[in-house]
Order: sequence, then structure tokens, then C-alpha cells
Amino acid sequence: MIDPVILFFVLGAVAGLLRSELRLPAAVYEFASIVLLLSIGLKGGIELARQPFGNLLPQMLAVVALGLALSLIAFPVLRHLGRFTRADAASIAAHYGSVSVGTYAVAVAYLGSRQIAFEAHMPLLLVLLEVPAILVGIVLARGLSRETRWGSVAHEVFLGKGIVLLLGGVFIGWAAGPDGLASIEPLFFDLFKGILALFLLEMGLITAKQAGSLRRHGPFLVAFGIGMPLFSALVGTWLGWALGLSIGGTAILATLAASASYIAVPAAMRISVPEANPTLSLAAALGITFPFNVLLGIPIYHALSVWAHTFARG
Amino acid sequence: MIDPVILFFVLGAVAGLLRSELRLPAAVYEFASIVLLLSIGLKGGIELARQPFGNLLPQMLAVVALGLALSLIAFPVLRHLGRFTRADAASIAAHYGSVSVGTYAVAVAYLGSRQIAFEAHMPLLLVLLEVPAILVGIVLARGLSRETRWGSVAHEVFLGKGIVLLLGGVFIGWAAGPDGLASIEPLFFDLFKGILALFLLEMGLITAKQAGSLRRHGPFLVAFGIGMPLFSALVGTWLGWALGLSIGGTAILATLAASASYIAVPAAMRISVPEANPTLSLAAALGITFPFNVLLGIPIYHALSVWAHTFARG
Amino acid sequence: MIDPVILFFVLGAVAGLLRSELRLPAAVYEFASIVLLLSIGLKGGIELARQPFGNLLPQMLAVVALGLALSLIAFPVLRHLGRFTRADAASIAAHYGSVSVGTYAVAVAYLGSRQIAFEAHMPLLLVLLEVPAILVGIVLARGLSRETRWGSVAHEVFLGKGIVLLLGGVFIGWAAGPDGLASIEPLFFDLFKGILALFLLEMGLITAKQAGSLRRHGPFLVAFGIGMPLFSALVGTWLGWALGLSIGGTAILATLAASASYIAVPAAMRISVPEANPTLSLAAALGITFPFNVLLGIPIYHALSVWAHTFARG
Amino acid sequence: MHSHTRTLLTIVTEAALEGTLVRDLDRLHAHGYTITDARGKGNRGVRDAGWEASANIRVEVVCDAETAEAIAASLQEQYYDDYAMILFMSDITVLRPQKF
Amino acid sequence: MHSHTRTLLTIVTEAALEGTLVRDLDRLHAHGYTITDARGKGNRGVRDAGWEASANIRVEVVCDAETAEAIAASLQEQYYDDYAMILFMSDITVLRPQKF
Amino acid sequence: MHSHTRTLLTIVTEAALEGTLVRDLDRLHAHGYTITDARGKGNRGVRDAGWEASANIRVEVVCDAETAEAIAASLQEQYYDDYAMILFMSDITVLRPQKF
Ligand SMILES: Nc1ncnc2c1ncn2[C@@H]1O[C@H](COP(=O)(O)O)[C@@H](O)[C@H]1O
Ligand SMILES: Nc1ncnc2c1ncn2[C@@H]1O[C@H](COP(=O)(O)O)[C@@H](O)[C@H]1O
Ligand SMILES: Nc1ncnc2c1ncn2[C@@H]1O[C@H](COP(=O)(O)O)[C@@H](O)[C@H]1O
Ligand code: NA
Ligand code: NA
Ligand code: NA
Repeated sequence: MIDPVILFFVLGAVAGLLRSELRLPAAVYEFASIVLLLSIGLKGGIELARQPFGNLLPQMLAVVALGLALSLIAFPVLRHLGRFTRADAASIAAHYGSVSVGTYAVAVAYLGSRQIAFEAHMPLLLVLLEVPAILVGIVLARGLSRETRWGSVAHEVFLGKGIVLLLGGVFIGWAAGPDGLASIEPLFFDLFKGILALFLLEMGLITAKQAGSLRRHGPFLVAFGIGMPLFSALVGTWLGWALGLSIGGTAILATLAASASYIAVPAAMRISVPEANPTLSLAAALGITFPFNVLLGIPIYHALSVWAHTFARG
Repeated sequence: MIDPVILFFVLGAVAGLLRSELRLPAAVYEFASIVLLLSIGLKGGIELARQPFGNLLPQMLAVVALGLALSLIAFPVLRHLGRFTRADAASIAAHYGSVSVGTYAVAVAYLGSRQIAFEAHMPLLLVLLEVPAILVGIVLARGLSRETRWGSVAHEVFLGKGIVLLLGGVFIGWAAGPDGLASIEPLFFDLFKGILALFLLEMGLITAKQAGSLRRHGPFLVAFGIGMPLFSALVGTWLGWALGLSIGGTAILATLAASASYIAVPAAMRISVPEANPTLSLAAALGITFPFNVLLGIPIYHALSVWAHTFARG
Repeated sequence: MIDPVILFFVLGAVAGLLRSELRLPAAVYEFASIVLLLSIGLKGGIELARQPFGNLLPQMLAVVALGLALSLIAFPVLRHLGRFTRADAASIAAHYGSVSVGTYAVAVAYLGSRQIAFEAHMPLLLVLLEVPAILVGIVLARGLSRETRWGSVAHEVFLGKGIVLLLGGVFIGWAAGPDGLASIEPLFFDLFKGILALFLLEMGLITAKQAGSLRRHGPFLVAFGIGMPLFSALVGTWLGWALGLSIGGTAILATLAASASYIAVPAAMRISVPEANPTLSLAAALGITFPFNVLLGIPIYHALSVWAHTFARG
Repeated sequence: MHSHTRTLLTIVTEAALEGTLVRDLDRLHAHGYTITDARGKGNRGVRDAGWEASANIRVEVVCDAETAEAIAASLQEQYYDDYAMILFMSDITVLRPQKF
Repeated sequence: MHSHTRTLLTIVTEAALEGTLVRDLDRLHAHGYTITDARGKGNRGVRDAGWEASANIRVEVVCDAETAEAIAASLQEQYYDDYAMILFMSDITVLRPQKF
Repeated sequence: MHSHTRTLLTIVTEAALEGTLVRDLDRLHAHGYTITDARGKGNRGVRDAGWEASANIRVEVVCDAETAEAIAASLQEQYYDDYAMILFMSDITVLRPQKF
């Protein structure tokens, strides 16, 4: 049975492709993304309070390495096979080394409706995966030049809306604990999937607008937008399995690896690598990879994870 | 006992008439109407899945005929008794042949709090009633001229926000079924009446602004704005009874017939019959008919339906 | 255990001080404050229906006197100790004689999570306390001059957003009663603390922006912003005890007395006493008193109330 | 810095017209446009943007004088009778004339 | 196409003033106005529209030169001392002069 | 009423640039600025403000002619190649010249 939130994405995409006049006010889209980010953070924070922090350190380091590795692998492919300029290749690589919170939310909804458990500290890994690829992207585009104002890059990256809300949510969830949060559950937990549905409706509309750029920038982007997440998911599945994550946790890590950022990274690249063409990375990340992951990828990554765990055990 | 959502409408209207500074941001109004439209569609879709589609065909055709008939009846009254220009008469007729989703939502709330059941496919009839009157209005204003660009009219009508969200909701509800939708119920079903309350607060504020135009355009509009819905409700009651609808279903169909559009039709007329004065139709539909239906009409139409069913049986 | 809504305030304030890019759209902030105002009004209205109105009259008069007294006491302190111009002293005094709905909501949440009951008509006292200080402020600034257009002042004050929504909520709650409101509870009651959390997040961001003005306008404002609420809370505690309020009710009245307006009064002063510098009053009310009350004040006022009741009894 | 004179055409009209208007501008050879949401008052009464039907938009087009006149004439003919709309033009200086 | 010269008066000020300002414009014989929401910075510091108290509006009035001067003088006298406000004027060309 | 001539510099560009741009304006001696949210179309395609990445801002700066030219030159050099941006200038009349 297909999850209704996916159908909202389809509705938005179809309405967009048919040039419907449907439009969500920007404030509604921002409201939805603020609630989703806080909610994901809060859930992570609650669980963080339950387990000793030390245990997580190896996973956290591994995940940072994963972000670095994926963008470093994507870069030469884009540069040489895709024949993109240095800046464009670096920027697209950064998008794919980082993560998409929307895709994460859909994966959580997917596992939730199948009652598959996963490690509760995943939001922390989500935050950790968001950042390193951005730094790699800047270095790939500029080299380790003295001119890069790392102070303002760090400000841009760590104090952007996404990270502040995710980490803020983790902190509040950790400090207040499950009982403390009971009073705000109706907004942040009970409405989660409804608000995710509205968010995906808007994502569908936005995705549909990428169709034009895709037509212009040709088949390589399409191939990359599907091939790269599949490859990244394999790496993510292997890493999840190697770190001893559960089936659900492995599926989430694979999804994170496979997802491409369309909020934090575009904003950072626009300021730090302005000569990169934002249309290219958004067309790939939003126009191809996001719908691919949401419609087909997540079930595939789940199957991969089941397979990895069975294979390993047998 | 009066439904609190009606009191929100009264609050808005009084605040507006007293020239209070109360104002809902446009984004909040749009958020409320998006959620209401989706929610109405979803409820209809769930029930559609339960019954064979073929059974509904006669009702669907009858309802299209109702929309055509009501606007064709309203037109000569407006033209000759009201002495409106051809364009104005056509445009107002189209408003009254179509429906108001806000009025429908209030009727649903009214029946709900009295635990009166009604046929679950009503949202489908709502969608069907929205469209034909628009086409009639255009033909009445222009004749069947070759110049009318029917392609772009159809685009305007079928891909407007209202229809896309209603039909999209019906489709998602039908595809996901009641179990699938459980996870998004808290937003779309539990909050329905609260969001309807906010929507009606804003409708009250907007309604109050029509007072000025009404004063200018005189008593005919007022008489039409009350007389037409009463007449339409009689026709709607008869049709509901003739189609074998339940008491609740007949009351809803009467309400739909009695209601006048203030979203889809104004937008379509503005583009397709620009020489019609939008102030006239909005003053009647919003300034008179909407409050009349919401405050007095719905109980009357319910009584009519009870009476028709008792009378017929006895 | 600290209430999570307070943590949202802290998150906003920290993000603001670190100059994060986090920003809530204005429409979301307005949505939150509309729902909070209506919700507070509705709760008050429900309970008003339960008790004879006559009983409340003494309390209502006492509370109006409290508002007058607090602003009349604050004025000379500001004028002579603070050396503010007449207009500035009058304006700041009006802010502190009036109340902050946000602070009230936090106090309600504080008592709620400790299951401490309080008199249900508090929202009515909240409304009553909002107004008199504004009139005092205008008279203090202008004298009883004939030029003051009291008609438009009254319009500004009584038909401002805050009062209309609070009183409208009280009226609807009173007319519909607890059973009538059941259908809108999910939005207005269940989501109350979640929406309060979002509201406080934004308040934190706004508060952080006052830091600059505070630095400029020096230590007197800081001392006043802490000393005045402490003094007012003492008066409020005494009055609550004298009026025979419960421990919870006394704590709320003390909090109301201690709180300083940052919505209704700034708007009214801007129009009626334009020569007063709005930066000064907002820096004190928002930059000092609001965070002080929310983080430290409310527990102190609760303790004061407990102490007053124990002392009196013993 | 070489600077060049162009015309700034400003149109204030009903939000409902945005889609049609944008197609008109493309057809009439405007190289671009900028739109902001607005409210206001004019001959056709107060339009306070409380909801869709009473919202305005404010459209700016930078172009050469002939294009501006052509657009103005066309819009005036098509829309002035039936829609809330005003149009005005002013001379401006631009830096990259080839863009406009 | 006959075109005529008028004056465009632009006012940027605090959103709190909208109601009063609009009444002033009516009283001072403006035939219309257009308002957009704005934020900004000036002598009175940053006004970033984060909430009501720090929001600006940008008001445009098309009228003849005398009316514009009268409005500007009146607003300057009433509001300049106490409110964040700037005013400026420019010459524009309109098509239907009787409207303004 | 004494009136004085100044320059109005208008910039339409990507919303993502707001923070940087505002710092540039301060550095380049603008005494103030006014910003409104906008959408539009230009060489770099349609920017319909559907979400953050496709939103525009419209920035106005009132200043003397030299400052305007300096700002325009600096922005053009820094941003024209990589960002959706247009710039134009016009002459305006102000009442309190010392403010700008
Ligand atoms: N004299 C004016 N000055 C500035 N804006 C105007 C003026 N007249 C009309 N407008 C704007 O243009 C819109 C349509 O004008 P109208 O067709 O005269 O109703 C109004 O809603 C205002 O936003
Ligand atoms: N030089 C300027 N250029 C453009 N806008 C300005 C300028 N100075 C002030 N403003 C705008 O006018 C508002 C009030 O200005 P002020 O009274 O100088 O604080 C500011 O918030 C800005 O939006
Ligand atoms: N000819 C024009 N007239 C008015 N606005 C324009 C024009 N060209 C571009 N713009 C605006 O400037 C933004 C950036 O332009 P561009 O760099 O040409 O894509 C566009 O999104 C429009 O908002
Ligand atoms: Na990734
Ligand atoms: Na009807
Ligand atoms: Na107080």
C-alpha cells in the first residue's frame, strides 16, 4: 500500500506539470519545514537522553567520513564524465555528499507505517552528514586558497536555518525528555505526517519546475541523478551494516547517503561558490534524485538493508 | 445550540463592521482554505473506494444539469428584473449556479454535530457542480462566439486551485483508503473544525467589506441574494429526494444548490468576462448569500429535507 | 524540570544573538498569536458561563485600579530617577501598567504542568488590565488636553487585534460552552503549547535584537526592567491574596502585574504619543522584562503566592 | 562607466491578471519584468489585498522607449476599461544596455 | 498616444502609520495610492519587518506637482520628527491624465 | 519648500544575496536602503519566488550621484557575472538632503 504522503508529492508534481494555478504561499512552506525540522530534532533528542553519548562517537566519525567520501567520489565523475566546469562539478558533488531532510522524513514515515524500528539517534547523524560535503565543495572549487573567508563560511553553514532548528530540537528534546515534551506532542508529533504531506505537495510543485532545465541540460544529469544515489545507497548500506545498525537504521543511513541536499547546500554554494550554476544542481537534486528516492529509492534501500543483514547472518 | 464556527463568522463580521484592525495574513487564509479543500476531498475519496462507481453516474449527470439549470434560470431574472447588463447578469448567474466550498463545510459541520449521516460521495457532487455554471456564464455573456478561447477557459477552470485540491484529495483518499489516511488524520480531520473556524473568521471580515457596495447597488441585489438561494434550495431538495438521497444528503444538495461561489467563479469570470463588474457578484454572493446561508439557510434547508422525506413517505 | 516552551525561547534568543539566519515568516508569528489569543479567550469564556457575573465585579474593578496604580507609580521613577523625557517616561509607564499575553500564556503553561488550579476568569482580568494603563500613559504625556482625539484613541485601543480576539474568544466560549467547543478543541486547546513554543521561538529572536538598544541606553533600563516587575508582582500578590484568589490565581495576577506589554501598548503609543521613542520601551519590556519573567520571574511569583497564602493562614 | 538611458514602465493592476499580463509582456518583447505584491486605492475603489480578489500587483519593465510605448498602448487598449489598472513611465539610466 | 507629465511621490515609513497616512492622503486630494510591504535601514536604525513594530510600508502616489508638494509638506511637518520616514519625488509620464 | 536632487538606485537581485548586499551598501556609504520582496524574469530565467532559491529582492538606495555610481560599479563588478541582478538609476527630488 502506497503511503498517502507520497501521493501528495505526486499531486503536486502533476499539478505543476499541467501548469495548474495551485501554489502554496511561501509562509506555509516555511511553516511546514520549520515544524518538520524541529520535530525530527526533538525525536532525536529524546532518545539521545537515553543512551551514553560515548557509544555514538564511532558512528559520528564514520558518518562524517561518509559525507566527505561521497562528495570526493562524485567530483571526478562530474568533472570528467559530465564535462562540467570545476565550480559546477564541485557544487553538484557537495549537494550529493550532503543530505535532504525531506527525503529523511519520507523514509521515517515509510518505516513507521511498516512498524520497522530504527536507531533513535539518526537525526544526529543527519545533522552530521549535512556539513562536511559543503566544506569539500568549497575546497574543490577554490582550492585551499587563503582568500576563502572560512569564518563567514562556517557562520553560513552552522547558523543556517536547517542546522539551528535540527540541533535546537535535539537539544530541547534531550533537555526536556519524553515526559516534558508530552505537552507539545500534538503539534510536533501527531501532526508530523499531515504537515509532511503539505510539504511534499509543495515539493512536487517545485520539482515540476525543474523539468525545463533538465530538458536543456541533457541526459548526463538524469543518469547521474539516478546512478549516484544508487551507488551512495550501496556505500551507506555497507556502512550501516559495518557499524552494526539495525535493518531500519541501515535503511535510513542508506537513504541519507542517497539523498541530495536542496536547502542547506544550495544556499551555501550560492554565497561561497557563486560561479557555479545553481540550476544544474537543483535540476539534478530536486528534479531527478528527490522524486527517484521518494518514489522508488526508499523501498530499494530498505530491501538492500534486509538483504545485507540476511546475507551477513546466513 | 449554535455551532461555534458560526460564532467565529459573526465575530469577524462584527469586527469588520466596527472597522477593527483585526486582519488575518493572506497566507493564513490560504493555508486554511487549502487544508479545508484537501480534507473535503479526502473524505469523499475514502467513501468512493467503498462503492461501485457506476451507481453514481445518474447522480453525477443530474447534478451537472442542476448547475446548468440554476444559472439559466437566474440569468433572465437578473437581466430583466434586475436590469443588469448582459455581462453582469451572466456573471452573477454563473456565481449562483456554482457552489461555495465554505458553505458546504458549514453544512457538513452542522449535520456532523447533530449526528445526521449523509452520502459520502457529496464532495464529488460538489466538484461537479462547480464547473458547468462557469461555462454557461461565459456563453451567456459572449454567445457561442468563435473568439472565446475555450482551451484557456478550460485550463482556468479545471486547473484552478479549488478543483485541483478537491479532486486531488478525492484521488488520494480513494487510493490510500481509510487505513492509509490514519497517519494524516490529525491534520486533515481532527483540526477540520478549528481551521474552519479561522476560515470563517476571515470570511466574516471579508463579508463586512461588501457592506459598502451593497448600499450602493441597492435593494434588488439583497432580494436576489436571499430569494435565489431559497428557490435553488427548493430545486435541490426536490432533486435530492428524487435521486433517493438520505435526509442528510438531500440537505447537503439543497445547500450546494443554494450556495453561490466566491472563489472559483470570480476568478474565472475576471479573466473570461472582464467587462462584468466583480463588485456586484461578490456583494451578492459574499455580502448577502453567504451569511444568509450560514446563519439561517442551512437549518431551513435541513428542515426542507426532513419535510420532503416525511411528506413523500406519508 | 524546565518547561520545553521556555527552551524554545532560549533557542530563539541564542540563535538571534549568534546572528543565525533563522527567521519565522511574519505570517507564522501572526498565526501563532491569533490562535493563542483566541484560545485564552475561549478558555475564559467557558468558565465565565459557569459562574454568576456579579461575583466578579469587585475583582474587575480592583484590577482596573491596579493597572492605573502601576503606571502612575512607574512614571515618576522613570521621569526623575531615569531622567527620561515626559513622553518617554509616560510611554514606558504605560507598557508596565499593562500586560503581556505571551507572559500570561507561559504562566498558564507553568501552572498547568504542575497541576496547580487557578480561577478560570483570569483571561477577563487580562483584558481589563490591558487598557487603563494606555489611557494613563496618554494623559501623562499630553495632560488632559482638549486636542487628544479620545474617539480615535478608544477605537485604537478597543478595536486593536489583541482585545478583539481575546474578547471575541471569551464571548464565543461563553456562548458555546464546553460541549459546543469540543469540535474545535484539537486546534485551540490541544495544540496550545506547541503553538506557544513556536511563538516563543520567535519572541526569542525578537528579544535578541533588543540587545543593541540596551547597550546604548544603559544600566537604568536594565535595573528598571527587573526592579519594576518585582515590585509589581508584590503588589499583585497582595491584591490577589486580598481578593481571596487561590494560590494559582494569585500567582497569575502577580505575573500579570509584573508583565509589560509589547503589542497593544507599543501600537497605541506610536499613534497617540509619537514623540516617545519606541526603542526605549521595547528594549526594556522585550529585552529585559519578558525574558526575566519567563525564565526567573514566574517561579518567583509562584513562590510569593505560596508564601502569602501560608503566611496569611498561619 | 558607460551609462545609457532606458524607460521604466510601471503597471499597477489586479493580481488576477498576473498570468495573462506576463504572457503579454513576453509577446510584446519585454526582456524581463519584476513583480511585487501590492494593495491600494484608485478609481475602482479600495483594493486591500485581504484576499485574492482584492489583491494588486506592481509590475516593472525596463526597456527602450518604443517597447515601453508599445506595451503601454497595448495594455491600455486591452485592459483599461475592465480592470483596475494604472500605468506610468519614467527615464532611467542603466549600465548594461544590451540586457534591456 | 498622448502622454502627460505627473509627479510620483514615494514615501517609506513605519507600517503602524498606514491607517493614519491613508486618511491623510484622502484629505490632501490624492486620487489613489499603492502600498507594498517593505523593510530597510535609515537614520532610525534597522527596521527588518521581523514583527509588526519593525515593519515598513512603501507608499506611492501619482498626482500633479502641486498636490505632491502639498502632501510632502504636510507629511514632513506632521511625521518627520517622530517617525521613521523618507519622502522623494520624481517626474513620470502617464497616459490618462484625468485619472490623477 | 526647498528641494534637492539626489539619485535613486534600484537593484533587483536574488534574495540569497540580501545579507551580503546590505553589508556592501553600508561599506559603500549608503545612508539607508529599502527592501521589498519580489519575483520576476530576466536573462537568468523565471524567478517566481515559489521558495527561497527562486525569490528576488528589490532594493532601493537614495544617495548622491557619486555614491550611486560607486555602488553600481562595485555591485556590477562583484555580482553581475554570477547572480541574477539588474541595476538602474533615476533622478529624484528629496526634501531633507542632509539625510541622504
Ligand atoms: N493616483 C494613484 N497613485 C498611486 N497608485 C494608484 C493611483 N491610482 C490608482 N493606483 C493604483 O492602481 C490600482 C488600480 O487603480 P484604479 O484602476 O484607478 O482603481 C489601485 O488599486 C492602486 O493600487
Ligand atoms: N537613503 C535611503 N535610501 C533608501 N531608503 C531609505 C534611506 N533612508 C531611509 N530609508 C527607508 O526609510 C525608512 C525610514 O528611514 P529613517 O527615518 O531614516 O529611519 C528606513 O527604514 C528605510 O526603509
Ligand atoms: N527588463 C527587465 N525589467 C524589469 N525587471 C527585470 C528585467 N530584467 C531582469 N529583471 C529583474 O531582475 C532579475 C534578475 O535579472 P537577470 O539577471 O536578467 O535574470 C529578474 O528576475 C527580474 O526580477
Ligand atoms: Na547524500
Ligand atoms: Na448554487
Ligand atoms: Na504590568
